[in-house]
Amino acid sequence: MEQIIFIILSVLAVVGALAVIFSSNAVYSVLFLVLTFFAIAGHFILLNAQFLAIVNIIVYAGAIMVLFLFVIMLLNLNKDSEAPTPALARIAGAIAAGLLMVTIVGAFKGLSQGSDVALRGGEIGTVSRLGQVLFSDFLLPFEISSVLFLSAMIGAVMLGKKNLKDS
Amino acid sequence: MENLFSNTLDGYLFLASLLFAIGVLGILIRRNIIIIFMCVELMLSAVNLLLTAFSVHHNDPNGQVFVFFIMAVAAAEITIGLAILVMIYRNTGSVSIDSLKKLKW
Amino acid sequence: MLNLVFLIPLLPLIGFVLLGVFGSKLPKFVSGAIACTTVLVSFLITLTLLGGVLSGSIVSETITYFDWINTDGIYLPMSFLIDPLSVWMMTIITGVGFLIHLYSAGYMSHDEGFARYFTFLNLFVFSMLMLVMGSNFVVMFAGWEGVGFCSYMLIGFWFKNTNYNNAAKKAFIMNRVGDLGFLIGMLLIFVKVGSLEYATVFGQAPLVFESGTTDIVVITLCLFVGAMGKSAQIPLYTWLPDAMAGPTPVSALIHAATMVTAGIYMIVRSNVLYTLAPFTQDFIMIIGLCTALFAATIGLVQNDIKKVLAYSTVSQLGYMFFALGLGAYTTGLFHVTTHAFFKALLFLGSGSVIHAMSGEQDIRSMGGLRKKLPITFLTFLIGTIAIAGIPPFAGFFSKDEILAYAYQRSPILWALGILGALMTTFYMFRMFFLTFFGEFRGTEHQRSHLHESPLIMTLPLMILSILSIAGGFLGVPHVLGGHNWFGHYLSGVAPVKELALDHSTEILLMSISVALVLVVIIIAYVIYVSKKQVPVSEGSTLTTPHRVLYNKYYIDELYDALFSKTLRWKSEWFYKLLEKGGIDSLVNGIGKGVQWSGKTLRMAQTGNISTYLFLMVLGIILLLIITGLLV
Amino acid sequence: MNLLLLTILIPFVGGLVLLLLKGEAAKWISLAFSLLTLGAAVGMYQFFELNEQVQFVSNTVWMEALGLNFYFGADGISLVLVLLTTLLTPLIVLSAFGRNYSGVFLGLILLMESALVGVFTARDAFLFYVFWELALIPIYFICLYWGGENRGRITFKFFLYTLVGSLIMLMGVIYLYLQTEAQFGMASFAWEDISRLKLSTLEQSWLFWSFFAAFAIKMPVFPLHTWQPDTYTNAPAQGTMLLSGIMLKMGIYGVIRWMIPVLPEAMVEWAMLAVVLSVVGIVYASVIAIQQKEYKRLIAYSSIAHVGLIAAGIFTHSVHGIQGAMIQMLSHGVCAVGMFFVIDIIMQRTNTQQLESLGGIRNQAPVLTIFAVIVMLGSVSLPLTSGFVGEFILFVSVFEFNPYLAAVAGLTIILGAVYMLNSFQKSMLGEPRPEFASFKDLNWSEFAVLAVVSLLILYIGVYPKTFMELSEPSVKLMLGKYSGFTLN
Repeated sequence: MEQIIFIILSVLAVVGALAVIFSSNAVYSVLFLVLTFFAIAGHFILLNAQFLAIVNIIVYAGAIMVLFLFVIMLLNLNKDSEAPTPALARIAGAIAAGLLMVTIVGAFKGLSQGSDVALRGGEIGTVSRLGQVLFSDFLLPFEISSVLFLSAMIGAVMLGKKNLKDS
Repeated sequence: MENLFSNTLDGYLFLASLLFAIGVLGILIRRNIIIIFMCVELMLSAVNLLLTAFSVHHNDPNGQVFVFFIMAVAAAEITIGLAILVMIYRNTGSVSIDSLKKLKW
Repeated sequence: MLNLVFLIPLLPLIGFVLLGVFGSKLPKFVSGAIACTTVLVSFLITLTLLGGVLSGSIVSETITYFDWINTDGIYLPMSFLIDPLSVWMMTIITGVGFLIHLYSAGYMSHDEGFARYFTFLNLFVFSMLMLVMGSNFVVMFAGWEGVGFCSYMLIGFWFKNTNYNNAAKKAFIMNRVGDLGFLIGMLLIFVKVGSLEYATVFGQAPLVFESGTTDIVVITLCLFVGAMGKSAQIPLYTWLPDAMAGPTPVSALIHAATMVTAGIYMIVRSNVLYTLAPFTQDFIMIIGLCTALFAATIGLVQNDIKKVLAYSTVSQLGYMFFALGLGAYTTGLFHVTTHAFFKALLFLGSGSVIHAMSGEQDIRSMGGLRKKLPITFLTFLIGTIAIAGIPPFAGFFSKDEILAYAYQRSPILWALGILGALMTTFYMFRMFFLTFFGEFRGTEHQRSHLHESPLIMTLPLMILSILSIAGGFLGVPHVLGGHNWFGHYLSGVAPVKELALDHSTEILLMSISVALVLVVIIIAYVIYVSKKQVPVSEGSTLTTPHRVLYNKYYIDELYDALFSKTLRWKSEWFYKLLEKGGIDSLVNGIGKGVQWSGKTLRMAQTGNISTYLFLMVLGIILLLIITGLLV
Repeated sequence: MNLLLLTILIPFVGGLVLLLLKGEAAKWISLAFSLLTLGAAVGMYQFFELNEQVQFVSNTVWMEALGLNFYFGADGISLVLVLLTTLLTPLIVLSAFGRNYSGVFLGLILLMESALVGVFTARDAFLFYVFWELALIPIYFICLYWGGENRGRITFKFFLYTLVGSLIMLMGVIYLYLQTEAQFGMASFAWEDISRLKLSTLEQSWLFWSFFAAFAIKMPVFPLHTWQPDTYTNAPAQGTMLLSGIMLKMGIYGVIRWMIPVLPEAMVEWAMLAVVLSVVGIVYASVIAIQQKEYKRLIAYSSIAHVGLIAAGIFTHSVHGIQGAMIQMLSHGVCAVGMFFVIDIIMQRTNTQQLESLGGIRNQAPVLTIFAVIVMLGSVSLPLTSGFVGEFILFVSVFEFNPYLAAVAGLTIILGAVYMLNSFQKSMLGEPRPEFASFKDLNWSEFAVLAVVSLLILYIGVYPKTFMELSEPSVKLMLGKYSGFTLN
């Protein structure tokens, strides 16, 4: 059962990902990426990482992707304005990406981390368990990340603002 | 072999590698900066998935905390990145990375 | 007596410092007085020393003043050695030196550099005294170089004239060539014996060196190279004739009486070493004889009064080395003494002539001067006879002694020696007759200025002519009823060589040489007085041998081509090819290479982000593969 | 307070003060500071005890974790060089009196003095390195801002050249540092620790060349000398005096202090090559000097020749060689300052340093000529001037090492006379030139500098004992030949 769900989710994720990079319209790409994120969220649930699954949907699929859509709309980029990549570059890219995958998989195999035991997350992925870890061991990084957000916010405002002289 | 297509650690390794490679492929063949950004997100997600899988494998919540932080940082990064993108578009009228050729001495 | 020794060199030094610092502000009279007085007082002190030596109260005293150089086995004190040899040389230096100082006060009285002249003359006396008084080789070397420097400054005394400056430079550099030999000789002695003190070196030498071994031969040859430079022997003699550019009293003091005899002094001083090296002795003998003959032939045709004297000096120095080479050290020094007297006299006499002729030095423009310059004429005549070797004048005794030793070695050497002596006689009398006899050949202007020199100049002439007459009696040989006083005087320092000729042979040799000399004088008289022959003027064609002689065998030109030009050429070549083209361009090439590679590698930075990304991915792949391989 | 630290600090403070000052007062203040420093150095001389001990020691922790200390101390060798530095600096400052230099210029000279004293007294290898590089900074600016034409390119070359050398040396220093940790269990840069390291011959050889690179470039030894003539020619006179008078002694000092005791086997093993290079340099530079047309460049080449002899002496690894080098360093320093100052005076008044367009100056300036002659005699090492003593002892050392090399090196006696007399004749002698009719003889400050230089030349030539007895025990210690004391 779990294996079937795993396969379905995996196919969804991979197809979504491929669609992201191959669709010519940026808006479609965004939507396919959302699909991929949902599939990954499904994987998180399968691994009993409930908290991450929710965060993934809210932050990634929700907030970030909406931001992407906003930008695309704002800049009116839904039409395909992209110059076609040369065929040679595409092939080279494909080979490079394929090589990368092979080497990564090979490297992991080399580490012989693999096992045939199906992964079933226990209690560690629950909100309460993660919350405990986050607010005890990782309190300081957590607080610092708020500073990061603040600076990102200010930075975005500063960058997005049109130059006063121009206006 | 069937391990690759099941919810074992090997399966997640394979899936994550595949997603990561697709992300890389996207970065290499696309010229649109927005798409490239999305591919970066895709690669991050692949890593997140792998981290979670290892976290479960080792029964250690730290891995998942890490994923949480990655998401937080990614969110901040995207904010800034998109703001820069808007600036670039305003200045060059294009979102193609080929419009940025000043990156040399 | 000995506690005043330090004053002997110090007084001229004080004179030098006083004149050097205040000279330009003092009146000429005061400068001259300072210079002469200091040397005179030194002379008087030296005379007391001489008295001490003669009375036997001083045999050999070393007086140490302070450590000059002292480090880890190199111990060179500033110390003086007072023994018959050094005292004798000091007497000549201060005595003749004083006379020449006195003469200079008159000779240079019209020169604007009067004080400067005496500054260096005093410094010269100081250096020369250091040379002979030092108790080790390095102090001698100090004086040795010091006199070279003074000679440089005095030859180039009239520094506005480039030729004079070149002559001065040539003298210094040629001396330096010799000095290098001297230095290497000293170093070799130091390495072998471990000391440079005379007492130690000469005491140890017979124990350290076996007679005729390479070490001792090399040492003595090196030292002799130094002597060649200083005493103008073949091949380092060409500076001496050029050195006549200096004021005439300088030529008398430095380039005739004292400095050029330093080489002979040095060899006599180190006679212990030379006796151990028969090969070097033969070498010295040959060089000396060659120089004597060679210089004499050149002297035959020279027309410059000072040049003739210069070549005669070179030739006489050759005689002295000839004597040393024969092992007759005391005889060599005896000839130094008599030569100092008559050659100083001749130079000063020629100075008097030049003075009267308003600077003219060419004997073709002189003539008939005996009436206008009677004292000069007389004293010059005495000097000429003395150098020709007619008894009982000084030159006869010393030269005859040399010839006797030569005959003892081989009659051929004796014959060659006689040949040299005859040539000397000929050119000296040629010059003498051309100058003082016949008609006056100069300009009207010069004729109207002809005058005898003042007393301050003639007085030294007279004193020196007395010495030239009587000087020979210091060493009357046994055959003439004497007992070679001079040889005995020096016997503590240098052994007197046995003269094993029987008396009749000796008498015969003397008679032959005197007779031949007289014949030559008559020939000269006939040619230059009776026939009134005058050497052809500049520009007219000469016969080939005459031309070769007149141009001094083209040795100067040869040296110029061989050394000066080569050196200049090498210098240019080193600078352009090796320095700029080789080493420096290599260094700059490294710099340029770095710049070039920077410029070239910069091209990899296309600025195209997709390229960067692609390369980055490739890099990651490579890294992973490498890690995979390593694990 | 420790006199040695005062000798470093007074010029340092003075230099900083002067960087802010302008106008005529700066000259007097800089002179005062340099004289104060001289006073401190003379004080050191007064209180110095004649033995091999390191005196005036001052040791303060700098970075404890790295074992770095502000460790200063002077033995005889250091003291001689400190005396040289502090003697020459007032002269150099005074030589700038008649020129239009700002307080910054004089300040840099004083900073340089401070760094040089630091180099000569640092007992800690890292501190030595720091001062070594520190000394490069003021002279860089002096050459860059006050140099002649092309100064940018030439100064850059000089800077890079010396920097490359010192970086190679730094690697050696770090290696030695790591070795102290391995051998004594405690990492240290102190000379006492480094000099008792036990190193294999191979290690020593590598270290030898790493140190040689830095020191040989600084001296400079053939064939690493090509930065030197350009730099000397282009630098302002005071810069040239600093460079040749004092700075090149850093290299020689470095060999004596950091190579001879630390790498005794390599010093013996590579002695032949080093001595041959030095001797080749002597002849090579002498020959090149003969045909030089610029006065300063000629003297620059002569400097290479003189230093070549010093280098040959120290690489013979003998007491004679080092003692000769010590006295010759003094002599060369004094003569170089005198010589370059004479040239500066001539250049200042005639606006040329081409030998061909000079001449007849003796007539206009007899006093200048007298001093020029004395300095020249020092340079051609006439006995009883300073040059002879050192040169003689050096010749002895090279001769003991190899007679043939000594004979070749001896050519410098002849060649030195050739180029010095040539240049003297071309510049000073001959018919007076009408264009130099207004050539003025020395003013008081120039007179003072040259008078002191001349007196020093004669003093060192007649009574070198003053300095030689200072350094002798330490030199023997460096060579491990001191009877009462052994290394470790």
